[in-house]
Amino acid sequence: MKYYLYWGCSLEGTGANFLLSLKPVCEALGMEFEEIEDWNCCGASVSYAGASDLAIKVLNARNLALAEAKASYDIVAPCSSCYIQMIKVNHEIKEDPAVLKQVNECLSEGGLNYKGSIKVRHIQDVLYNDVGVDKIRERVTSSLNGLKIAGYVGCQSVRPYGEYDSTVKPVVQDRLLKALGAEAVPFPKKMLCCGSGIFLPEMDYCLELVKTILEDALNHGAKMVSTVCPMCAMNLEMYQDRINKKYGTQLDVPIVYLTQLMAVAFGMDLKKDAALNRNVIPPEGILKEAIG
Amino acid sequence: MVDAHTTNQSILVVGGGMSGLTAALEAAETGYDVVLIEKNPYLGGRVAQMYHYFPKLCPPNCGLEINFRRMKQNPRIRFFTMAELAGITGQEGDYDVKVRISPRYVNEKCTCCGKCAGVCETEIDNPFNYGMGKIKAAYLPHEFAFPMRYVLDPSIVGTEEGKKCHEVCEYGAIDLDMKDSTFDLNVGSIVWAAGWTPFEAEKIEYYGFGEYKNVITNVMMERLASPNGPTGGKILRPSDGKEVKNVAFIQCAGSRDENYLPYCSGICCLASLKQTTYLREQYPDCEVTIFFIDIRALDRLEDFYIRVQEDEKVSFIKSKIANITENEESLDLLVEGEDTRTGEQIRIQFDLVVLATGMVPNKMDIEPSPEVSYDEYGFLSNDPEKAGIYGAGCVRRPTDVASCVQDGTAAALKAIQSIARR
Amino acid sequence: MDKKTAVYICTGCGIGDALDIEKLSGIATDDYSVPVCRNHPFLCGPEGVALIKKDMEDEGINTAIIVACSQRVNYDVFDFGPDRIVERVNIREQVVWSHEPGDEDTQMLAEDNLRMGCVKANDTQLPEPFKAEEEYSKDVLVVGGGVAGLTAALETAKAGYQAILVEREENLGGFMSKMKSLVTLPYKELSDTGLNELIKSVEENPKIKIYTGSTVEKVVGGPGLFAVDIKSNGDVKSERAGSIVQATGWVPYDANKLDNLGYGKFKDVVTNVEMEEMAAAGKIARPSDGKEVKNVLFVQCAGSRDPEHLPYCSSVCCLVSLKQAAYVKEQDPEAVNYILYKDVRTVGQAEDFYRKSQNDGGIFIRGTVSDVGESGGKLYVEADDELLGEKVKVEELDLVVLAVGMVPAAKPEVTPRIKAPADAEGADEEGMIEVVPDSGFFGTPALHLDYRQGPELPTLKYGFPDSHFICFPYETRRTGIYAAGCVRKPMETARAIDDATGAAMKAIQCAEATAQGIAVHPRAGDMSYPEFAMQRCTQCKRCTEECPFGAINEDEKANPLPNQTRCRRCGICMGACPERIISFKNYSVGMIGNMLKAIEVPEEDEEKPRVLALVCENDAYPALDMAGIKKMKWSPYIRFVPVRCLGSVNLVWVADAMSRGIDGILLLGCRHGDDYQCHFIKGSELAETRLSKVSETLDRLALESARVKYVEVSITDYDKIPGIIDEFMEAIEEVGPNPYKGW
Amino acid sequence: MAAYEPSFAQEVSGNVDFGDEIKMCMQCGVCAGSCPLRDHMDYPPRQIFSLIRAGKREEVLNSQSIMLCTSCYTCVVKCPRNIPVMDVMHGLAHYALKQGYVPRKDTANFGREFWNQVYKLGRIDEKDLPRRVFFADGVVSGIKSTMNFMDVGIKLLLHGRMKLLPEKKIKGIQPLRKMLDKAEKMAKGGGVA
Repeated sequence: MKYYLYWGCSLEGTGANFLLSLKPVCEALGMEFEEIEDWNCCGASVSYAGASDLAIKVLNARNLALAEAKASYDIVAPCSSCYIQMIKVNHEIKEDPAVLKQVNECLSEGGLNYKGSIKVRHIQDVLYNDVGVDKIRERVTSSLNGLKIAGYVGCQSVRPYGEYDSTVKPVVQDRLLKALGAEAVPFPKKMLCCGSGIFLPEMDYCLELVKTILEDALNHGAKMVSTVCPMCAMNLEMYQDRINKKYGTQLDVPIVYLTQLMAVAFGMDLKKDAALNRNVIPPEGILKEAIG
Repeated sequence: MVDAHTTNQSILVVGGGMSGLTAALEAAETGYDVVLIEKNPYLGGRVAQMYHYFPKLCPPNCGLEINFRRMKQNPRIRFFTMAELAGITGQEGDYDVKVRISPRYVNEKCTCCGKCAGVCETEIDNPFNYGMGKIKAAYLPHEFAFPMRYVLDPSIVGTEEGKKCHEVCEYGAIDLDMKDSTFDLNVGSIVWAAGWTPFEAEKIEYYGFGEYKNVITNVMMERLASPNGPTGGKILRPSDGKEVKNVAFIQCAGSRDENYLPYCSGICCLASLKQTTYLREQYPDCEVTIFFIDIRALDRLEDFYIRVQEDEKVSFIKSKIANITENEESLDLLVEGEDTRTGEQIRIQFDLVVLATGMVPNKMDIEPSPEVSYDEYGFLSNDPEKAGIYGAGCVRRPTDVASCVQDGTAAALKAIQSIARR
Repeated sequence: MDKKTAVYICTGCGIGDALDIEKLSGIATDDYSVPVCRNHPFLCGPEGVALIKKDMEDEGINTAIIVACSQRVNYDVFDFGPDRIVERVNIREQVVWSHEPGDEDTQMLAEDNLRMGCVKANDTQLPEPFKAEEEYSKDVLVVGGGVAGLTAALETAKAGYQAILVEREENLGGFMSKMKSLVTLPYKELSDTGLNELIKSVEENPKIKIYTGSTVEKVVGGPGLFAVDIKSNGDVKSERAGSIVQATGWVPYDANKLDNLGYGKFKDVVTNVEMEEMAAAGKIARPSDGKEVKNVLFVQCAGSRDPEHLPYCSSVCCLVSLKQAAYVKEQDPEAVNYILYKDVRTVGQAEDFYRKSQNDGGIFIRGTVSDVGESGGKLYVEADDELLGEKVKVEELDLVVLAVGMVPAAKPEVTPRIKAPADAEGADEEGMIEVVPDSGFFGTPALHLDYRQGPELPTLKYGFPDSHFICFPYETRRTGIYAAGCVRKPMETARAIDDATGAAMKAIQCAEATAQGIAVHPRAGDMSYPEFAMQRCTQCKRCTEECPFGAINEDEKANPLPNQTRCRRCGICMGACPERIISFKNYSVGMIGNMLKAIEVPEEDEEKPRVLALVCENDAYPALDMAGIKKMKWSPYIRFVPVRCLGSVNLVWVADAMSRGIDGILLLGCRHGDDYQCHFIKGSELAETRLSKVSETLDRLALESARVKYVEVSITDYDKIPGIIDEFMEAIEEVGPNPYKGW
Repeated sequence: MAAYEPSFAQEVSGNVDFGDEIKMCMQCGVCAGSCPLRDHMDYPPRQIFSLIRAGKREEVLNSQSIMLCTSCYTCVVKCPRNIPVMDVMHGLAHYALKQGYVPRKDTANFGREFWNQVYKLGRIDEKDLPRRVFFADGVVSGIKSTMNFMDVGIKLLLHGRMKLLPEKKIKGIQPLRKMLDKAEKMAKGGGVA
């Protein structure tokens, strides 16, 4: 099972714990990765301020074209924003061939061309459909023993195309959590947006969203919240003290990446592989307790 | 074995609902031999499950009773229940048709004395009530069932239970050895009046049907209001049997939506207005809110719309509801959307939500498929180039009962023409 | 026929356990000296039926009284052919399933039912079909040559029947000949009207006789026997027809009444009809100066859905405006269409054309017009925009199109006045009176029926001669005459075509049934018909006035002139007649009277009251069966007698019953009023009115009017039946026993 | 009283990315009802569309809503007419900024800086970006905002979630810029400045 891994900008920084945990976990499950050489940023969700839709498409098409030129592997994008930006290009050129023509006209400026053959997959998609929960369950050596976790799916990992999971009531992440021995608590707000790309500039409004999400998780007995998106992780984790200040709450919920939990359940090194030390709100205690 | 001798001068009508019954009766009363097949164990189709018709608020059984009487006195019609179309070959004027009959396990000797139900303990989800409430596995589909004859659910055939039913019957009416059977017909023309299926509301995930007990569909509402329904006609919350105080109707639940049914289902507006009157009649204090995009009450039906608007406990909000969430304690439902006339956000708790789901036409699923054409939504289009098989009623367009009867009558003449041409 | 009667008592379904069968048979053999009386544990089973058949063969039994289940079931099992009388006595659903087994009152109930059955069988004659002297016609007269009329004629001919098509105008086509294009299934694009092909196939069809520039002057007779005078350029031709389809179409609502929308004030405010004509003529231009049209605004519901004008929705105007918006775009892709609407009503697949219209750039504004005006040679429209939440103004308009609605072509401008019947109130000094909206006088001449109850089809609210029934949209109050298309109700072309096809079906069917001498819906197949013993007639006119189907005419001396082929066999005339001169072979005042008399009335001291219930056999009777099937219980003192329609209840029965000591009489019939459910339209209503007049009779007998009561029961009211009965029994309890007992 | 003026609708449909999709809106309001930030919007999407239809240029291009989109795609998923509501909002925001309107200052700065960096490096420097955003309105407010976010920065730094070395340009930055320049020229309303 060989893939391109397109981790994008944040997984080298604020999302480091995602990438660090993802690599060993996926290797353990027999996945091989190749980097798209000289990849560029996907433009995330705020570039529209400075760029036209076409420019953003071209930006992503470049990555797709670079990949296509070398091999026909699927691209795995752990970051939801990267994922959505790339499949969007694929979807729109499928709907309207004229778009592909436009895009290629621009790519040709840099001597590139995209045929539209490369599939883009979300990490959840690959884990669920290519690897499968059974294989993951088999790999579990230290079960999370019913640890109550709220699986936060967020938006862009499934919406709008719902390629591998429901866009309204997704189940994949919960099933993966269960495979690790965790209990995925009911979590009605698992699809409420955290503010995503405009969190920083619109913090006043977005804190409220995060508060709603985290409180919903806690009300359903969650000990921690799992996620598969660096933006979600950032927004949910970094500002809890501000929310507490603003709303007089006592939020202190660890936000962990699904892959970190997998690393733990696979009995890997909590530091080196699970990168738990990189979480600002430490999940280590709870997890150790869970795996006993 | 079934005596179904027919000739290419006969007409086959598929579907024993309002459209099919009408087509069959009109043709027979004009002097043509008709064979009517119906997949349910009783005739009457979808309307038999309705409490009242709009706008007269009269019971469908009233008209059905007349139609059944017309059938009883007319030797030209023969009908088969639990029968489905299994194949068609040939062309206009000369079709060979295969009909499949599923076993009823009760023969014509049944006197409806009810002793079998008496000894039967197994209960099944009542199909007549869309699975709301249970019924004995030896059952009369409903008290107006025509033919008036019991049915045994296959689940008890070959069990002790089945034997008990067999033994208790004094009339030798229970035949546990019945098997699937088929028979052939030769007919000159065919009327396809297989009706419609309610749109699967669970597909609209953000409305939570199937997940939230107190979100129901409009067809379920008909059963809740019916005296022979699961609650004996009292409209109660499915979750806890509580009386309702505040009910929402959500129009276009699936219809007029390119994600589900791009077409308008035609009847849901009036259905909800009608069901509003059920509620208001039972509960003088019950508040009703109807969320709509456009209210489509054609011709004289506008009067009915006005009548409901005059009720100060009924409010109309122009909004396609965006989300429903269940309150995990009270099981009430939070309905969210935008009131497009004020621009304000709607966040209202209701104790019951009724989804006005639309109609999905029943297509002919037989191999090889006969020469008929459908539109992109699966409605049968009566293409003059392809005479011989004629759609009637909701297989052609989503529409109300009166139009179905008109259409069934028209289809009868088309079917007769196919024969007259030969 | 010479009757040989036998009684068969079924002891199955619990009957044998609940009743003393010996005693029961005694009633038949001793009291009514029926030669053969047998019982069988499973009468509807093969042996049971064989038993009966054997008697019929061996003993020549031709009248069988089946004492078992309700006549609603096993109808086929107990059918022994047309030349044998079968009388069903219900002792299952309405006796043993709904009363205490082994109780003497239950036994008495069963016995009374049997008594009535014996009497009924005895008084029943086998009906023979009605046969007129003249030969029957099966031709179909179609009035109106628009798309509905053309379709009706063509579909009739295609089925092998002759059609006579009468069109007022010189050319066929009706309103459609004014139309440029059509929007119809599958509602994706504009399509050709196809009118020319339709007209061509009608004109080329040898089975269709066409009269253009002609009108129907007079229609005499009834189904199968219609004699029609057709005024055709000057001279009058006569035709014979078996049935009639009225497809006289519609007229647009008079826009002159819409001056608030600027019609008549501004040249460039036009109706959708004028718009259609403009488009059909080839160019859409500003009427004021013939200049090009850049901006158009369509005002929806112009006069429709408006209590001041047409309260109803005209159904087609939304689609029509979207169609005309498409014309504008076709002519000039740069042009802008505004559609000012209340609700966009593009039902079914027509939603696709709404989408198309939006895709073409149509601007939809939900709101109502507050002003239409002119500035600088251009029109403007002010409106309250519901969704913008403010007043808005659309300026620079070249054309404002008023989507006016449909008025049935049969609707008159003024309510006609007629010579008032003798005892009518509200007549003016000339003895003229304004006619009730649903009488046949309502309507501008289209058929000129020579009917006592008026020259046209009765109409419903708003002047449409539509059916009131949901289950029976082709129900008509003038047997053999069916409305089709927009005269019936506003409908788009696709619907009008289906409707006309259906109407043709009904017309053919009526002609066929009439020729066989049998009734059409709802008593389809019934061969019996009313016979009048004229010598006893007092010319009271009740029958001619009360027949819901206008079947009975009158001569100048007010003698009734029955038209049997118009008759629907409800027996309402029979109920109306104070002289009891009207009767059917198998249904008569005398027969029911005798049945009542057969009921045994216990002495007062036995404290067993007796109540008679006359029940509508269409709805109330099945409801009673249901109550029985549900094993509900009610008083054993009540006796049910099914009647064809409560309208056939003759007051003399009340007198008869009362004078025999019956303590109370209950009438169970269908809902009447605006949402009436009576299958004979007026039957249940008439019954209640007559009953209100019964008090005189009671007073004459010095009895309390509380002894007689009318109750509305619908077929699904079975759960209410015991309550209704108990309540009435209590009331009777209060007034005490009928003093006439034992006389 | 608002005068309906089709020219703005035409302007939008001609120059705004996905702007021509607006005409399919039947004003059902499902978008407005689904938006996570709806309570903070002056005009939720459905109203924006009706304002455009009515020709209210100023209201629309000044509207806060068009820059309050969190890109969660909920409206896109639910729209019964399959209008990509989110993309329309982005398109409008982009167009508004180009026309010199600044609906939401911070988001505008953030978005612009984000794109500038993409254009400059081909990637995002997570340290550099906020700084640029903070200082977009001059030194004083810049320092304030920076202090304001010190805690976050420090936390990230301490937990090894801040790339220490400054982000370098990707190798193919020059051709990438060529592509993007071309795209801007070809883009809808590319002519409009």
